[in-house]
Parts: sequence; structure tokens; C-alpha cells
Amino acid sequence: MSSKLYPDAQHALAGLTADGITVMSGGFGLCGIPENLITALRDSGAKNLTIIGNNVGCDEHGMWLVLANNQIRKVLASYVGENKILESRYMNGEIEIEFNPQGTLAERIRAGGAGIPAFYTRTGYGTAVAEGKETRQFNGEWHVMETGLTADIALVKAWKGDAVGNLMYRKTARNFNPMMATAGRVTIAEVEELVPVGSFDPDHIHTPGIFVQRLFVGQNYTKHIERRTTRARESN
Amino acid sequence: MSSKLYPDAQHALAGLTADGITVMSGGFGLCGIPENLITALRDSGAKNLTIIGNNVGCDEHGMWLVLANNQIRKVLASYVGENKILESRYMNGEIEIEFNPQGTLAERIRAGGAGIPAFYTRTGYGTAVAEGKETRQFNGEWHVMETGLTADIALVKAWKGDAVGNLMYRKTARNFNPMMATAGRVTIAEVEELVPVGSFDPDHIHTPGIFVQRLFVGQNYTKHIERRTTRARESN
Amino acid sequence: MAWTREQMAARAARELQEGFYVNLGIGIPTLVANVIPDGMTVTLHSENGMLGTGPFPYAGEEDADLINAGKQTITELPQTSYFSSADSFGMIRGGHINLSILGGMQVSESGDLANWMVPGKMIKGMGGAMDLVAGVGRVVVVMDHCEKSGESKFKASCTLPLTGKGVVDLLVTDLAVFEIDRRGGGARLIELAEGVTLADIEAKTDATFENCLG
Amino acid sequence: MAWTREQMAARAARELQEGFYVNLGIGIPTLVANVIPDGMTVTLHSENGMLGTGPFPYAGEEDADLINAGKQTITELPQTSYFSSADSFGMIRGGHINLSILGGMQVSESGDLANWMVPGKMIKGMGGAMDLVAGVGRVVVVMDHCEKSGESKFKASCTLPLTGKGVVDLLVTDLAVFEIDRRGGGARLIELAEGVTLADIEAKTDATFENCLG
Repeated sequence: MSSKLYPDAQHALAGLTADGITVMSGGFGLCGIPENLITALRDSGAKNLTIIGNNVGCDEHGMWLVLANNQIRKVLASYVGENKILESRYMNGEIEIEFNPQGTLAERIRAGGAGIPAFYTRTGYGTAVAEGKETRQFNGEWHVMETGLTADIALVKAWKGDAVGNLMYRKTARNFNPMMATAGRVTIAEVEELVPVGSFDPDHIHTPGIFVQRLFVGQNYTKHIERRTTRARESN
Repeated sequence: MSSKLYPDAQHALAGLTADGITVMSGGFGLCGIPENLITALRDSGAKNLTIIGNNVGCDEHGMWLVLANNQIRKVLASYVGENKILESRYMNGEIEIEFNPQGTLAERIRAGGAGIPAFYTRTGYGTAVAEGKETRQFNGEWHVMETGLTADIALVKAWKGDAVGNLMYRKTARNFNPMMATAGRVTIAEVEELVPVGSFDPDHIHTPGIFVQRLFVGQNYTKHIERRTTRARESN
Repeated sequence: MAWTREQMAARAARELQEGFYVNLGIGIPTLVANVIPDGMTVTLHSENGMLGTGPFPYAGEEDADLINAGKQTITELPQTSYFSSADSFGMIRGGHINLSILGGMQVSESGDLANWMVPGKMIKGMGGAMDLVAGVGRVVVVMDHCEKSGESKFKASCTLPLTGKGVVDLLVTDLAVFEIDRRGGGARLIELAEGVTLADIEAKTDATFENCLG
Repeated sequence: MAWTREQMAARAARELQEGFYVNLGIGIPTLVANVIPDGMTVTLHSENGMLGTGPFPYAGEEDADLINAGKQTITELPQTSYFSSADSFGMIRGGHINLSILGGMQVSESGDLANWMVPGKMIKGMGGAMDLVAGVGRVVVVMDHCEKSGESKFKASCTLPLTGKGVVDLLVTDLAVFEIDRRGGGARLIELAEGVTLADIEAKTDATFENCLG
């Protein structure tokens, strides 16, 4: 049997990176990002990348590593704060950012993976987001046409996975990962734990293995927390 | 706290049925159909219903009960075989059937629930399904515009549910139920088992409670099997 | 003379109803979570993929896989469910969230909202705000009535790029509360903060509004 | 003189490749599951919401919640996953299924397929067939070469209402195998069933085809 299992991120990315490709990368902020794959993407040195993701890391973390290594030409994201290099490059015109409303971005990726080339949404009507896009009334309300997104490779972070590529995510680390898994021409998943095939309850699987072409167990997760908020313990 | 819990199907449907309403009903064939709600819908006597479902029951079972009681005016479905009353009424022009490709039907319901008024699909291009619909090229391929579907009430069958409306389905009984849960102006779910709030692993929930307005524990499930296929046990 | 942030949050909290599913934006709207009336069941939605957000964790119990849309560490509740971003915005866009309370830079008398960018300054992005205002059934904006410069933020028409056109139903400022008709029926002044007079509002408001004070 | 149903299924099975995700239609295509080459991993998709369909259950172990798209009771395998109909057709429409093998009433030389209705007869519906032929990367149709009346089912153009236009890549009949270019490049005869001659095919085929027999 051909195996989807790879020993590490570098091997899992081998042969897939090249200058100018489009890369989807899961995560919301630094939550649920494919840390190992991002590092391997940086180490690949591939240039002029288009990155599709809700964010582009934040200072010193996540996709910032690839950005700081001058590998990114264009970004599709909904929010890029807390990222000084990106700010300065964007203001200097060195990098292109296409801002997408977060739900539109999520739906565009879901559509791309599901073979839907375009759909209509109320989101963004009457705003800069609708400029240059077709608008149209349905049920008396104006809508904007948005198109599906796919990528040359999709980098996905899951909690547990098995050798056929079935994945489960954990808590809010799920976010954009499931849709991106469907929208990569090649989808590479890193997991915290590899479980034996058959150990998942098949009703619990979030991403069926059909969407995952390569899989490996990630290492040394830092899981940096952007805003550590806590409450005081009630005294007895 | 306002409760979503009702004692049975009749109480859960109370006040929601009326002549001429549109009803979504989950299931694929007789698998995963809301048996209790279908019986209660029949007993309500509401007429001129539009039924949205993959099928309309089969002889003596499922939505056939409502059909046989002369309550249905129009059907949106992908397959209506094994249903003699429907056949004869359709051939006699007594009932209208809008045939939808199964995936288009599923996506239209998903779109309706997700606030997408229309989307494009390759499915059906160049066929009778595309007649009267807008067609359009994306990426050099012809597509058909399909619209989102919602319903006055959505009748959903789940395996387990809790008092806030969180649902889990079982095996292939999931099918159309999750999308329909999102697309009913009022969604009523019947479950085989009510579990305490907090007993679901929140990563395993298929339908978050936000989509469910009313819930009850169903009784006397027949779960009729349409095609009982088995294999011989290997001799030792 | 004017409401505090906490008082603005408390006024916004009066829009909550039993059983509501609510999305709270960053800033003052976050404070609404602290003033949900006792005995009222309100489920908080976080657009990064969670229904039923709980309080901040105890120190030492933070979970990097469990954050809200403001990227703060939070906790789950017994009723919590997790889902993907696509499903999360399906809830928003599909009209399943009853109420969205969010901050604003400018609101117009026709219900336009600007809260995501200032030309010439770094654009951080709109995040989920455009989806929320376009999809949620009722949108409440909480913001200061005026800029520090004294310029009214409640305007005849927004001068900043819009987040949504005709999307605001209620505006709570530190001075007053306005109902806005998204369908072009205009704005109505319905409440004043303690010690604020109609003359104050008239002096500090660029928008046209009907006086509907009790 | 002509292939049996089993032989047609075996020929269709030669289109399988290691690691493929495959959807099998009702009828002869179902038989393909019995002739998957030993040692080859092929995952069967059932469009009602399952990847990794297993064999029929032992008598007494049928589960009404576990059926395939033909509504037959089946079993699950260690790698099985379940999902909704929307997700299932997302797999199909999104091009994630490698191969669809399905039956046909008529196929045209340009790859049109008709297999869902006959005017004047009861229309049962297209089920998932239109989605499969529109979405799956490679579509193989398995059908008898002729009607019982002797009329060719492989035609210059279909006379029955279409399931899809320009969607068939390979046609396996009981007499021969044809490759079809969806992009208008025409049909090519590539194999004959044992004992069948080119003259037989020419006599029994309405479609124009290029003879590419080895």
C-alpha cells in the first residue's frame, strides 16, 4: 500500500514547494497553526509565495517566519495586526494584501474544496470589499459574488490523525484547518498524535482521509499564546 | 430558563403546522428519518405541503404516510422510486415534483442555512436540470446557478441530543439531517436518547444547539430496512 | 455627565433576551459578558469556532487550543460546542446569531458602520466584523459619542470606509442611545445618559435624529 | 461471444489504481467491489455519507443506520468515516473522488451520458448521478452495447434526456471498450470482448469511433 506517512515536515513538503506557489495555512492567530510545516516552508526557501490564511502570524511567530525570510509576495487574510514586518512592507508596497472578511474567506475556501466556483453573500456589500465584484439582488437584498479558493498546497494542523489521513482537531484549534484540508491540490497534515487506523470512532472524524495526501507527527510545539488572560482563584 | 424540551412529537409540532408551509425532512431512503415527527405531521392534517427531502418515503413508510393522507402538493427530491402512490399522482399531475441532483439538493439546503442565496455548480449543466436557470462559465467550464433553500420547519432525526439542542447522528443516518437543522426557520429534532448537558465531548457535536429550537425523545422506532443484504458466515 | 465603559456595557446588556445567542466584539462589548442578568440564559458565540464561551481560566490552566476571537485564553462550559470557521460564519451569515454587539469608529444616521480602517494608517483588516454586521439579526454598536477632538462619531454619513451599509439597529454612546431604522427610516434618540441634556446631544451630534425621549 | 456482467465488472476494475477513492453505482458497477486486485488499497465512497464501505453484514447483524447509496445494509471498516450529504457531495463536486463507475442507458461519442429518465415512463429521479459525472475526475460507464431490440446504446448523440454533457471517459460494454475524449476529440475503440470482431462492433454501433485496437 502507498503510504501517506512521512517522517517529518521537511520530508512531507519535499517536492511540493516552488517559487510562486499558493499556500493555504490553517490557524486563527497562533491557535491551530501548522508550526512544523511553517518552519519547513521557511527552510525550503521558496519565494514569491501567495499565502492564504486568516492571519500571517504575529511578531516572531507562525507565518511571520516565512514573511521575515522574504518569501511572501501576496497575502489573502482577514486580519494582519500584531505583525510589524508585514505592516512596514505593506505600507511600503513591498507586499500585496487582499483583505477578505473572515467569513467570506472561510466560505471561499470551503467552496474551493467543494467544487463551487462562486457564491453570493451579503457580507461586504457597499464596502471596499465589493469593489470590482459583481453585485446582485436576491430576495430584495444586495449581495456580492465571491469566488472559490484553492491552493497548490494546504498546510493543516490537527490534534490526532491516522495513517489513512483521518483527522480530529481540538477545541478552537480547528478553525480554518478543515476547509483548507479540502482545498489543497496537495494537503499536508501535521498531527500531535498518530493513532492506529480503527481507533477513531468513525462518527467523530472531522476530516476524512480522502482530503489528506501526506501526514506526519509534529514535534516541539510551542503553542505560543498571544493574549494570556486569566481570572483570580476564588478564595475559600 | 426557556426550555427546548418537549414531551413528544405532537407537542413539539404544536403551533408550527399550517396549510401550505414548506417542510424539510431528513433522511436518505428510510435511514435517519424523523419517524415520530412524520407521524405527527400526518396527524396534524396540514394540507398543500411542500416537502423538501432526498426521498418521499417508500410504500407504507416514512413521508409516504403524509403523502397517502393527501397532504402534499409539491416535492423537492433527488429520487422518488419505490413509492407507488407518488408515481401515480405524479403521472396524473396531482403532485408537482422538482427533481434536484442529490448533491445540488444537499448544497442548496446547506446554502440556505448558511445565508448563501445562490451558488454555481457544474452539476446538471446541459441537462433538463439547468433549464430556466442561469448558466455561466468559470475557469473555462460551464456552471449552473442554484439557489439556497430554507423551510418553515425542519424535521430532523438525531441519535443523541441534550437539552440545549446539541446533536449527534449515528453512521449513515446523518445524511441530510445536519444541513436541514440549519435551514429551518424552526428546527425540531427527535432523538433516540437524551443525554445530560455536558456529557458530549464538545469536539464531537455534529449540530450545535443554536440550530435546534425544539427537541424530544422519539419512541417506537421501526427503522425499516429497504434492502436487507447479508453475506454468509464463513464456515470454520 | 457621561456613561462609563461599564455603564455603556450595562446599557447594551439590556438588549439581551432569554435564550439569545450573542456575539460580543472586542473592547467595551466584551464587558457585556460580565453583566448578563442573573437567571438569564445567554450563549456567547466566538467566531473562531465556539458556542458557549466560558470565563478566563485560572492562572496555570490556560489552554493554547482554547481562545476566543480576541485571541484571549478562555474556558468551555457544559453546553460548549466547537466547529470550523466555515460553520461558524454559516451561523452568522445564516441569521442564527440573535445579537451582535460591537465597537465602532463611526455610525451614520442610516445605519452605516465604519470600524475597520482609517485611510493612511495601517490596515489591520476587518476580521469577522463585516460578516457579523451583514448576517446577524440585530446589531448594536457601542462607541464614544465623539472623537477626542470633539468631532461627532454619529454622522450624517460616514467619512471612513464602511464595514457595512445599513446594518446598525441600535447605537449606544457614552451620552445617549439611538434606534436606527436600517430601511431608511432614520434615527431616533431614545435615551440620555444621566446628566446629559438634549441640548448636549444636539450640540455634539452630526447625524439628524428624531427626538423620541419618553 | 460477449462479456458477462462479471467480466464487464472485471474490465472496469482494471481502471482502479492504488490509493484510489472510488464511487460505484448500482447494478454491474457494484460487482467491481468483488474484483479489486489483491493487495491494492481502494477506498469505496458511498454518497449518502460514508468513506470506506465494507461488505454486507452477517445475517442478524444488519444495522438500519448503516446503508449504502443503493439502500443496502453494509458494514464499516477500520478506516471508515461518516459525514453529511453536503460534505459527501463536496468530495464529489470538489474532484476528490478519483473514479466513478456507473451504469448507463445511452452514451454518445462526445461523452454525453443518459441514465436517469425515459420520457413517458415514471421518472424516479437522478439521485447522485448528475453530481458524480459532473464532479469526479474520471468517469467509467458500464452498460450493454445494445438494447434488447438490438438498437445501439452507444450513439452519435443521446436521444434520452442527459445526465451529463461531455462527462464519460471510458465506456465498457459487453462487446468492447471505448475511450472518449470529453473535450470533443471523439471516441476510440481500444478493446474487443473475446470472440467479438471489429465487424460486429461496426454493425452494432451508432457512434462514430476511431479503431485503435492494438
